[in-house]
Amino acid sequence: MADPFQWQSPLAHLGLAARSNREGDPGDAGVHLSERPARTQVNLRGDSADDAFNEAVTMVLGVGLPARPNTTAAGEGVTVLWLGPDEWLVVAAPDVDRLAALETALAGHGAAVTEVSESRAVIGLTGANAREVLMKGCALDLHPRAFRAGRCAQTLLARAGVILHQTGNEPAYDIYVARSFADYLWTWLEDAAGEYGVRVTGADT
Amino acid sequence: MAQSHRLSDGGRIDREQPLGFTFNGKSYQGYAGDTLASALLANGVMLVGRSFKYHRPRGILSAGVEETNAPVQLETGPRTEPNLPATEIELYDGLSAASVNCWPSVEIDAMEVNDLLSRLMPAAFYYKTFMWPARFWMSYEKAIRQAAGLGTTPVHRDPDRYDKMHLHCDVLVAGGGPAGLAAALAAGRTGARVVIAEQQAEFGGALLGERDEIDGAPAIEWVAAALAELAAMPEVRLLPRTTVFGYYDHNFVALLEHRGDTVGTRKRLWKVRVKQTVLATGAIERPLVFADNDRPGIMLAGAARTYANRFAVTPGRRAVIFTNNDDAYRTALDLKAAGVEVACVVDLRGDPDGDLPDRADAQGIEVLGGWAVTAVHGRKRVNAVEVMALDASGEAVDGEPRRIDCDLVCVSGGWNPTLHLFSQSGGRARFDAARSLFVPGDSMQAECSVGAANGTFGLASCLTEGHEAGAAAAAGAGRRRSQKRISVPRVAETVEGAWRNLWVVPGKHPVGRRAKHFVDLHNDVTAADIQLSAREGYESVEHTKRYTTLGMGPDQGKTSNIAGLAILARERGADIPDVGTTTFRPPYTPVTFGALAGRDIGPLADPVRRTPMHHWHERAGAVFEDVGQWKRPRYYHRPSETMGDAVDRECLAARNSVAILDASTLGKIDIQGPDAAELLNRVYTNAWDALAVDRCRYGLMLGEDGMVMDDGVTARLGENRYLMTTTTGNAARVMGWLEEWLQTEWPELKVHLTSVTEQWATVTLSGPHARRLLGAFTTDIDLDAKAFPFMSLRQGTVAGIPARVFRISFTGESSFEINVPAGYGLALWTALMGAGEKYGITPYGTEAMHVLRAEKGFIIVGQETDGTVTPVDLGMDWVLSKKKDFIGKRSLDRADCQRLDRKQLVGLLTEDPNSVLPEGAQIVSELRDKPPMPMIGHVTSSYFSANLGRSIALALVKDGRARQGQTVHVPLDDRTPRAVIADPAFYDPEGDRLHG
Amino acid sequence: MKGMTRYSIFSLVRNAIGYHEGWPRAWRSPEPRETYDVIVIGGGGHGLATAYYLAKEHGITNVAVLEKSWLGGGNTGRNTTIVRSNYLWDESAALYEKSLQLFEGMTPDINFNIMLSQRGVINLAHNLHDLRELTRRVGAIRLNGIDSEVLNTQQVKAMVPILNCQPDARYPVLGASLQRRAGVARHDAIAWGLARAADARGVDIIQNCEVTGILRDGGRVTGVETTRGTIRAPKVGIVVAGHTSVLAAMAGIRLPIQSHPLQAMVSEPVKPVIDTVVMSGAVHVYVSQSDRGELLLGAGIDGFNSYAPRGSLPVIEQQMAACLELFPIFSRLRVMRTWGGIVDVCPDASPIIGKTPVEGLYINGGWGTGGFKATPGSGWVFAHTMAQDRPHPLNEPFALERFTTGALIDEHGAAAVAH
Amino acid sequence: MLLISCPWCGARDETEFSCGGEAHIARPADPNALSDAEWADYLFMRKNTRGPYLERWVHTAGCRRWFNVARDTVTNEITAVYKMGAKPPRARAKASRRKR
Ligand SMILES: Cc1cc2nc3c(=O)[nH]c(=O)nc-3n(C[C@H](O)[C@H](O)[C@H](O)COP(=O)(O)OP(=O)(O)OC[C@H]3O[C@@H](n4cnc5c(N)ncnc54)[C@H](O)[C@@H]3O)c2cc1C
Ligand SMILES: NC(=O)c1ccc[n+]([C@@H]2O[C@H](COP(=O)([O-])OP(=O)(O)OC[C@H]3O[C@@H](n4cnc5c(N)ncnc54)[C@H](O)[C@@H]3O)[C@@H](O)[C@H]2O)c1
Ligand SMILES: Cc1cc2nc3c(=O)[nH]c(=O)nc-3n(C[C@H](O)[C@H](O)[C@H](O)COP(=O)(O)O)c2cc1C
Ligand SMILES: [Zn+2]
Repeated sequence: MADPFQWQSPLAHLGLAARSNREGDPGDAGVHLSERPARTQVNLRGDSADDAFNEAVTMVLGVGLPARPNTTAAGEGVTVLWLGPDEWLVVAAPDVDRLAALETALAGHGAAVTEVSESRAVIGLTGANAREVLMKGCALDLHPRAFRAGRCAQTLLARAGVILHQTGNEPAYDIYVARSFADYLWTWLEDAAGEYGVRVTGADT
Repeated sequence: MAQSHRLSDGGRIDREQPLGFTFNGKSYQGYAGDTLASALLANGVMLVGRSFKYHRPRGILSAGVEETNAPVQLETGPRTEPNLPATEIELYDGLSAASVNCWPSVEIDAMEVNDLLSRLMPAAFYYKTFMWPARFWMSYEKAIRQAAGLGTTPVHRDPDRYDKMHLHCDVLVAGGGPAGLAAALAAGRTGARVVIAEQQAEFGGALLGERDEIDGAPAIEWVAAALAELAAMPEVRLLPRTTVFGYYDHNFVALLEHRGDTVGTRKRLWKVRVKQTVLATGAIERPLVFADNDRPGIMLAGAARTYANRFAVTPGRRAVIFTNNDDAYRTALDLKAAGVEVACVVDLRGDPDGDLPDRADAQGIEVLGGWAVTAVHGRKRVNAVEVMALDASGEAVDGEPRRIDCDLVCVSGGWNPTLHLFSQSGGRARFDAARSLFVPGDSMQAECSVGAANGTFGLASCLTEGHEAGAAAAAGAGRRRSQKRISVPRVAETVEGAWRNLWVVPGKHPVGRRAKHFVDLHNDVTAADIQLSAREGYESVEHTKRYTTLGMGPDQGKTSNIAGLAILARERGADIPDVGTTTFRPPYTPVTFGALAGRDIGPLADPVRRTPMHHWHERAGAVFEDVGQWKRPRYYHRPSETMGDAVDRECLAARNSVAILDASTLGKIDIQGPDAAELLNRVYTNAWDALAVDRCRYGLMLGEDGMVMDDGVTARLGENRYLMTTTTGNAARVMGWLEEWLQTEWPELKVHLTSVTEQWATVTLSGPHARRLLGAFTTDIDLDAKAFPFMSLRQGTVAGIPARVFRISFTGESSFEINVPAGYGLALWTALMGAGEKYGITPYGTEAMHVLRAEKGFIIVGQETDGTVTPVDLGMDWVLSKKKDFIGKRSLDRADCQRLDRKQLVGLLTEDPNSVLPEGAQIVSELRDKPPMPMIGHVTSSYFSANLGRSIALALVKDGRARQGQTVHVPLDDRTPRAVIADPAFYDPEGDRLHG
Repeated sequence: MKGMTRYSIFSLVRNAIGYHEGWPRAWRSPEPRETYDVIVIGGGGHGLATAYYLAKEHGITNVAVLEKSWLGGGNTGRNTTIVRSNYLWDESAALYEKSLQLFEGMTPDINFNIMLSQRGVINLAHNLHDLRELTRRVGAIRLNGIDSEVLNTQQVKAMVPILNCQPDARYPVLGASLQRRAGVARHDAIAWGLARAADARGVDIIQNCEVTGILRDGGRVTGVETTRGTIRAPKVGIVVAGHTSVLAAMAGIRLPIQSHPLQAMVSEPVKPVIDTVVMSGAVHVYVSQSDRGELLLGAGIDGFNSYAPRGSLPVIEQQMAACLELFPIFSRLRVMRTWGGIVDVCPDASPIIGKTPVEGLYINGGWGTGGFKATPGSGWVFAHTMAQDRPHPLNEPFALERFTTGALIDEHGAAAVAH
Repeated sequence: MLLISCPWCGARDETEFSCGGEAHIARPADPNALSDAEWADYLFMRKNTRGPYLERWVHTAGCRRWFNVARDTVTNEITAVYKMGAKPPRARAKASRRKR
């Protein structure tokens, strides 16, 4: 493996860790932003109607694929996000290398397992005004009656394609965005959150 | 400072908070709660503007958004804003405003000569004049342009910020008057998500300016209670200072909130997806059309009492009320109560007999029933009116005129429901002939109109209607009806008589003679103009509008449209509904550009995409080029170098030592499944069955029209797995294209696609030292040319990083494309840069890349092609499979694609080796001394090649391949270089270096 | 044009004395007759120009123009009025140049001030690709004998000082093309002036007369069915812009046309801030200032087929953002009105003008987002085509057959919209 | 602005989708068997109906799936959304309620 110090997160150039230390106390900032730590992201495609496929996946991940659109399924150290009728994103901590296992288990199931861990930055957005910030750039109905913890959606945020995953009802969100858009989207989020007060928080695992 | 026209008590202004302001350079004082208009009136300032065309003096007409006469230039400097109606500007301390469209001042305006010349300027006169001599038109036009326009544009960048928010709700209530508040309450009580938007600073609507009572107390107390209840509901959002300005398809409604915040957001655009809309937008009072009805001091009756009741301002000392309805009697009563002398009520109706005239009578106010105002005296301010009795027909006046001194004329021609939003929603207005007004017809979307907006003018009925609509809307949005009994507040209903509609008030002279009868005050459109347009055949209401400009000003005809079309109907001898209305379009009131753009400006104007190595490039002096949304280094600038020097240096390095390119932006698609090769067979022109694992192949993709769409190298990663690369600009398009075919046409193919463009950072090493440099970083990949031949790939590690290395080349040099997980891109890049120092490693940009590939005669899609070029045109027949079908194949058989004289790709060598042709330059075979000259093609790529020591170019030339060796001409502005048509492969045509 | 009262400063003064009560109708409002020599369907600029030139150039005056609503109310009445002839391909350049030349002589020709304002049209280049395309275009235009020039950034800045020419702008101005003879013309004046001139030559302009069917007899057209009855003619021309497919379908003809909404908007009137017309096809900004002071802005098309002459808000938001990037000082100005028109877009962004498989039936459509500038030229060649039953050399390449042979005239260039 | 119900993701704003034009135009099985005119018909000719229209859309910013939509091109009213490969819903007997 390469020297881990060489690896750079998509937003490494912004020096967020330093900022998060400097900014200290959360105070009354309405919005907390962070770059979420590296995760293994695996794009999974396959036939959800195929029991064997489902079983194989459940076997490896310890959790079944979410069949309902815009939902997620969480297992031990792994979360699966629904992306489409035959497409999911498997997210896990980087040390859990289930990629190979998935590949092996799904061979012959007409599935496609593709590692995309480096494709997207994940931005954590929490705080009392987190929802308002999203409302500035996202046309989804994010009201708790319509979108809650455990829901996810592929949508547009400020003209960038994102996967929005609500992780908590505080509310808290993980925003997956293509790596090349990460700098832009971060800038946009900070700008949008400006009126509520922004604090950059450390990447908590 | 004295506010000469301010009442000592009452009103909704805060006398504890005096605010200083200036208007036209003079200082005044008003109070918190004032608008600029009310503050000016409080100071006795009535003359505020000059009209658009004739520059006639104009005073404040209204107390709301329908204002036509009082656009002002607010502030100066970067925050200046033209054309804001004084009635819409909330007063603040230090405000400064000025009249527009007058010079040198609003008091003395040089352009007032236009009024004297107005006989020569009827509607649309410009279409009939300024035609001779024809070439003078542009000079005439220059003068016209200088005269036109109202305020001035700021000369600075806007210092303020704007933003946008999306919102979803069960019920949107537009308008916060009694009807709207009642609707919001009823809906809110069900727990529905309710938004209520009110364009004014305060909720309450008409009630703010009236002396109505609800439940036996001042109506305003009911408003306060309603607001308190709404504010306590967690799912209700109250948006004051927010105008609902656009009603779009599928119940999408746009709101503009004025926050006025100079630090945060000045304006916010709300984009609301609504389940049920309640339109409670009220009604706008109609003025009356009579002789010289535009004089300062003539004001809408409702506005006059709003000024008195809400702002504690008397807009005049001695008033005449001129009306066709009972409502204006409220003005008479309220003004009298405020201490204004009411000279008389001039009522077009012979025998006014409702409750209100009775009350006026009881107050001792003189009522002239069946009379009309026939003349207005006083140019910059009314000082008297002449009134005459109407004859029995109502078509003429007779008898002796009576002169009544006054400085205020309060006019009312009835009320028009504010149908704009209803109309925008697709609804068609229905004409209520009995009352001569347009009311909402059938709903086309999930909306309903209530209160005055629905033609319901009694307060009690407004409240009932509001309540019912609010509850129904919540139910329609899926909320259960509230258990609580809704008690509709009690209001004593006043009996009001019918209106008498005389669309043009008869006077001493026929319309169009002597006096002017204004219909549209904004655009100076008179009744005579409308008659003229009908006379000349511009009789469709849409023609009349455009011929006279009726309703085309910033107010969009809020006070003029109905009178205009009634006059037109009369002129045509048609009924009003047969004439029809013009179309209401968004926005309801003007919307600031900045708010529509929101924060999508400056650094956020359009997302910028950056590669993992972007910041390295920046530090290394890269000059970037935009490719789609990507920023790509075009070349790396060094002090004292020109761009040409830099590109030469980069090109030489690639051929003589080693050069390094960030190719991360290329599109990459992971293709998996047993039918992957079949998919490739169908979308690429060549055959893919025989490609071995770990081998790569170039592919060309056509549109179904046979034209080149994209190209790139695809590698076979495994038995059922391929990696396709696309051009940078087409990455998303190609991915979409493949998905489209798979999903819509070939669902039977077992293939899955995943975009991995962003997963990999791509570093290309090119040049004779590339292998040695890379060799230092990898132990598990045998880089030997035999072990790792051209057009193959290896997976292993580079610098300890898991990598895919491709031996492909766009430069024509021995070259390695190293793909590593994006997070390692920068690490790999810096490692290679460090170790490459001893070879003089040189980063190169897109410009050098373009030169290098042009030396080889390789095409760039989008540069050598433009959507009209086939593979045959490019001389790439070798890539067309004869055996199989592929997308676009059939189109190549069409007659035009078979033409022999199609443009073909060729090389061009200028006679002067130092002369670089401009890219895009046109080529002729025969030079004439002046155009027209038939063109045979154009230069697609052109560079100075440092490696060849001369310029080279690629071109598309008619029948080009047959012209090899011919000399052609490239006529430019200042010179006409000659060039010889050559083979496009200029450098190493055998490709030895590639394989080496 | 015997029957027509001439407009001039003298007639204006004369009529002023009579309180303007003596002006005659600009055109008659005749009842439709049973038969005509030629029926032109569509009372937009192109239809009226066709009728006018049929009468003027070919002596065919027994002509009816059938308009379903009010004349000039289609796209003629809702476009951003940009006229220019700086087209890439020879075929287009020739046609649009013919049109521009006709425009240049039109005011005296029809005795109606069409306010042709040759204030120059600037097309911006924001990236290297744009720049290359621009050079190609300008070169082609010039070699076709049409005026056009390339401007560098400084020259653009000098002509349009309010344009954001900062090198770090999101849409940097790397250069531009300029056609000085190009500019704007008053849309309504063109429709009305042509209507008046055609009427004076005997053409019947029949408004509120919708064509609901096309009558044929054995592959020949014989007339039309309308909301005001059957009207017969051996020659019928379809000139209905956004509705081209609808009318063609009535005669069983399929077309390669898609109808899309296209939006435009005006600001409140302000004192002059911009003299030239500025276009950026890449980001869909088309700006000019009218003689009344309003800024007139065009947007991009809505991305789906529609016959609803209104558009979506996002198109305008995007347009505005790009507009402010180019013209930051417009931020505090206000939009007064937005509207849409239905444009008929061909796959190659070029029109279809010529004969159809039905004898005696002719078609003139597919002008998409850019046919206003072609109004007189289009009418001129179409009148020729209908009168002679064969295309004029100028419109020969624009035949429907090109979609079969593949000889498209692809004018897309960088932009999907070509005002 | 349209609100389009993706058969999978549910109702989303128009901005998340791209329109792919007229639906149910199948690629000819054997293009070579067609005359140039027939090929042109497949390539370019479209109904472009005024009124009820069947068209294809793709949820570009969402699940990236293609599907069919029945929409009235005058009112923009969407009467049906159905998956790729499914048969179009039977034409509504009653014409669209909303006439503009
Ligand atoms: C917002 C916008 C901006 C534009 N900007 C420009 C620009 O800057 N420059 C430029 O050159 N072009 C521009 N265009 C394009 C230009 O407006 C059109 O190409 C041109 O006006 C078409 O003219 P026309 O006479 O063919 O069509 P229209 O003026 O639309 O006339 C067609 C007429 O046919 C009538 N009709 C339809 N069906 C029937 C029927 N069944 N029976 C009878 N009559 C019928 C219609 O009512 C209509 O009046 C723009 C278009 C729009 C919408
Ligand atoms: N007797 C008469 O002749 C007569 C005539 C008209 C009105 N009235 C009285 O007026 C009142 C009518 O009550 P109502 O609630 O229907 O109307 P209203 O006029 O009281 O309230 C309408 C409100 O909507 C706001 N509004 C309008 N358009 C808007 C938009 N696009 N966006 C946001 N806000 C907008 C206005 O600012 C206003 O506050 C009653 O008191 C009625 O008696 C009487
Ligand atoms: C060149 C041009 C300039 C226009 N200027 C104005 C204007 O100053 N004021 C206005 O209200 N509308 C203006 N319009 C828009 C028209 O009012 C109208 O919206 C347009 O002709 C479309 O018609 P419709 O809205 O009735 O469907 C203008 C339109 C065009 C084409
Ligand atoms: Zn979806």
